[in-house]
Amino acid sequence: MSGLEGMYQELILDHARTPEGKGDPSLHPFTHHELNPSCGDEITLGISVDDGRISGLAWEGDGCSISMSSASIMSELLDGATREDALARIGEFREMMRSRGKVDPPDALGDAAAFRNTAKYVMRIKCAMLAWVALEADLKASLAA
Amino acid sequence: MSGLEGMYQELILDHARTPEGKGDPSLHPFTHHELNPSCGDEITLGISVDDGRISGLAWEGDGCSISMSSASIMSELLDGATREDALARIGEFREMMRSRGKVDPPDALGDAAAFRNTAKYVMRIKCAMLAWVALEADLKASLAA
Amino acid sequence: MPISLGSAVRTEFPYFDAHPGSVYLDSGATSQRPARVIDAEADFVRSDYAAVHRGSSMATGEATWAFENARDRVAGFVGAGERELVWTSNATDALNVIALGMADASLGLGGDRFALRPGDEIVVTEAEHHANLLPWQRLAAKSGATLRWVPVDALGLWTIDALREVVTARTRVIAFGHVSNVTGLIAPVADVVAVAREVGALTVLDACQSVPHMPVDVAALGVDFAVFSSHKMLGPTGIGALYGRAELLDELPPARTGGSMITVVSMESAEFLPAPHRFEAGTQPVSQAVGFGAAAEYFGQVGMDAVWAHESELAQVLVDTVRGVPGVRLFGPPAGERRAALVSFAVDGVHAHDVGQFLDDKAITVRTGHHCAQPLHRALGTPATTRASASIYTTRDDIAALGAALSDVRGFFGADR
Amino acid sequence: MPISLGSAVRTEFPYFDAHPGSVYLDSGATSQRPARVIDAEADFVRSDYAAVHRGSSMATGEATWAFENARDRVAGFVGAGERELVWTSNATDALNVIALGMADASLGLGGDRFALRPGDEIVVTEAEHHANLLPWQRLAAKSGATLRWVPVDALGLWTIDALREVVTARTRVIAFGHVSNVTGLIAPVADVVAVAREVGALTVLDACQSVPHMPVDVAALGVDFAVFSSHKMLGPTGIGALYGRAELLDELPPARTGGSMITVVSMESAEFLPAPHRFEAGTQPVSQAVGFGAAAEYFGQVGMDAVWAHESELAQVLVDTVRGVPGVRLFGPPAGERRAALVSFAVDGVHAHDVGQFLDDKAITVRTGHHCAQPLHRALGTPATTRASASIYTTRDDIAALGAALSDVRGFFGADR
Ligand SMILES: Cc1ncc(COP(=O)(O)O)c(C=O)c1O
Ligand SMILES: Cc1ncc(COP(=O)(O)O)c(C=O)c1O
Repeated sequence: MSGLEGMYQELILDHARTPEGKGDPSLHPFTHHELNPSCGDEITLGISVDDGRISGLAWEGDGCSISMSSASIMSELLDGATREDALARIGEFREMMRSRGKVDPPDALGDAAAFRNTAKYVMRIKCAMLAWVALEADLKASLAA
Repeated sequence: MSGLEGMYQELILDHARTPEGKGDPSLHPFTHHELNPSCGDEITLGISVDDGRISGLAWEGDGCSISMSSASIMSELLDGATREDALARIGEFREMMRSRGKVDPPDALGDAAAFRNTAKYVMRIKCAMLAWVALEADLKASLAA
Repeated sequence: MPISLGSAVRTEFPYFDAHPGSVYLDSGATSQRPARVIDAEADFVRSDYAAVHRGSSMATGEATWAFENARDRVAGFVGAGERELVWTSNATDALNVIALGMADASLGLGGDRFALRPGDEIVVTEAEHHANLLPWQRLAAKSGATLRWVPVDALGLWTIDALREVVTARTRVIAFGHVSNVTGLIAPVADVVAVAREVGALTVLDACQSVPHMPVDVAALGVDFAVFSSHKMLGPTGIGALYGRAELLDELPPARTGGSMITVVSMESAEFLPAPHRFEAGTQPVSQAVGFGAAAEYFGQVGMDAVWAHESELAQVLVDTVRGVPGVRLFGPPAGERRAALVSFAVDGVHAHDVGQFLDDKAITVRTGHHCAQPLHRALGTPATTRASASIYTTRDDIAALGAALSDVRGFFGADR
Repeated sequence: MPISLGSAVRTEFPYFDAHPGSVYLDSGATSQRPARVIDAEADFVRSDYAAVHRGSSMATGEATWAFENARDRVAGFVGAGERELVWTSNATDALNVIALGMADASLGLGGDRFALRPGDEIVVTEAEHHANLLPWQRLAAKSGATLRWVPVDALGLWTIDALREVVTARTRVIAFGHVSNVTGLIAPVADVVAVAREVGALTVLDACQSVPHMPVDVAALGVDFAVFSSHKMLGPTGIGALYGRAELLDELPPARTGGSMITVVSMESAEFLPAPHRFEAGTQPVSQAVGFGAAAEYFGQVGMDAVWAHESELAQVLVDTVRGVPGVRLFGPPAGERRAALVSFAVDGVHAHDVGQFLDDKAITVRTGHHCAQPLHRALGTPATTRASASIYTTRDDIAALGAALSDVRGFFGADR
């Protein structure tokens, strides 16, 4: 699998074309806007939290296929997760990306493991991280609330 | 004659030790202060002009042996000269210095020809020029008056 | 001979040895450097390096000579006088030197002719690089002046007529790019200068994208200030240049202060040197100046007429190539019009970053994003474009490779499904 | 081992190959560079060079990595966090970034905690380099604050007690040199920081003459800001560094604006990135950062404890040597006291320029003049001094050569007649 095919696996392109979790973030109490200033990719992600669990999630955004598919795959993986689990996954995802793909993704990351190849491209790490950073901010806000 | 002995000829060192033309510049109608900011050398040179001729000249200053001896030798050479001659000598002196010593000094420069060796040291050209630039400013002011 | 410039000079650029088969189409962002430029700097550092303009030693003398000689070369290359060229850290810094100096003047720190007052106007275009926009926004905020701008159309183009409508008797500065780094549009400099003179406004030319590609004579153009960067013209990073007419530079307050730019300093006040040194506070980019001078000399030897002949042909090849790919929208001047060898485009259904990544995989380096021109991209209706830009070493083959790869992009990403 | 540092490392510096037998005692002005620093930069330029932080290509990725990795190295070398180190064009520029940012804050352009008002005070010492004086003079002029200073004695020295007398409850900034570039005095940083904290003033440390010569940990010192220059620490010209505590840097307004330091830009306004990027407008000194990083790495390998051991011994040798020459007056701390390896002196009856020229003729490079410290020289009672300064490659033989030549100066100029 060449670098390019590894990065743009069919799974990723599918999610980019028909993303999960798209919706109106403002319907949820915790929302966060995240921007990648170097390319203009942006996402606004809203969540509801009940009993320490993500009970609702919606996002809107504009960006490259990596940032959009990453938001989609994350939504599928973490909608309904406990706050604890979600934060753990975000940490694991960040570690995989920061290691530039050297750290083996744990099984718990599910389809998100597909971004391991993206991690080799330093300029794209922020694209893949965009939605995860937004979710982290929402979760922290929900903790403080 | 090594570079150093060429530069610091006995003539130059003598003038530096017992300079000609030192006096109170403010006794003359045309005065100019000139500073070499890179080293702090400075001179204030005053002249009187009668009938198109330098009829009096005095300077005070502080600086290295090159700037001080150059003021002294210039005073000796140009006190009493016509404005025209003085400006011509200033031009010739500048040309000799700017050429980094390559241009042969004309006989009219007299002892000032001794600075030809200084011209090879680019950082010292301004030292040698200091008094001459001040005199040029005075002469121009006297023309405008 | 012109069109052979690309491959003929390529062997002089070590980058292409290190990356055989690679296609570098990002010279608009930064250019590669010929060996002689790299060597001129490294040789200087190895054997002639010493403090400049300070002290009296021979070493200092030699280094100062090399440094000032480089200034003469770069100044001569753009038609500036020796006192009219100030070293800066890049073109952005050069624009800030002007705008910050005018802000100081507006606060009453000298240089009265540069003072702006509420009601005064600064005019830019909507196509400007952020470097030629933000410093003016800040100057407006500090002085109470108003920032006005010439709008662009959906292709990113502005016209002299539109500029005339924006300029008024209160316009004090007109700042504009000589060549747009997004559209490749060449500004009608003579017309802008004429408009500025009518109202007594200063002209500031962002010449970043023109000086490396076409003959530029700042005095003949008649602008008051101009800026450009070494790293876009085969020279080192870490140095740029500000041109200003000597009488203006002697009066503009120096925003950045420190050593080597003063005459007399007390604890309470300081007096400044005349231009250019009054703007050069602290130890200067000495070896970078030597490299910059070598780059100007190299361009001088090739001849800017030859460079421009080469690049204006490549410009049309670029336009034809990119326009020929289905699903690709090209911005900037229409085919056949005079323009620089730089094209920005959008691929329907594929984000610019993905386009860039795809090309990168084919060893084609382009630039993706807003190219430091967000307002312009808002007018283009897309947050990001892909840009291919040429230089002296660019060949028709490079552009053909771009065309071939572009044809596969939409298929790869399934954008044509 | 410490004292052998000089000759042991000398072969690594091409300058000494190019100038065999030459004595370089002007490292306080600018240092020579080891081959590995020159090569690190040249290799990067030859093969890895591309735009940084813009676009998505692999080339950009690699260049960005090299650039940010260099930042980590330099930051780590002085104990700064990765977000706490800003590239500037030199140390002078770094000081201006602080002072100009505070001027913007004072005008209401953000960063309220940095705003100065009439009656507020800025404190410096009379020993400061112009780079650490003029920016504060200008800030005072713009904001209405008052500039106050700690006086020096006839040897050029100031004391913490004198500083305590100058600082008041209105003091907002204390800016001071870590090591004087004229006297070699080492400032009592911990005491100054304590005084500053008592009154809630910010501390700005000019670390130009300390970072290249002794272990410096800015976090441990507790200063708020610090600045230093690459070219004085074996690295390239064209780059310097500003350290600031992250929470301060995130709030200080960026005086210089342009591309690569923003998040969202419209024609009317702009938002800025967090530190360090908010201060890095336009294309950065990319290859210079790589060279600067290599210099920091080199110092790290040698070990700053070893460097300081070497240089504090040389300092005493310098003092003893120069004091031993009849008719020579030495400024700075008396013999035996802790000090940096840098001495400034006056030769009775011979102007500093003539001393420098005489030494130059003997292939000894020193610095003559006011060393960008006119007020200090006024206190010393002489407009110019001669300065000899050491670095890692300086040997006892260098200093012996200086001593021998100095003994002949007065005779040559007939000053002893
Ligand atoms: C103490 C001190 N501060 C500031 C500077 C200015 O450094 P730079 O010229 O690199 O900006 C110097 C060097 O000239 C210095 O010695
Ligand atoms: C048109 C234009 N202006 C200004 C700049 C800024 O140049 P620099 O980044 O070298 O300061 C650039 C390049 O990025 C440019 O293309």
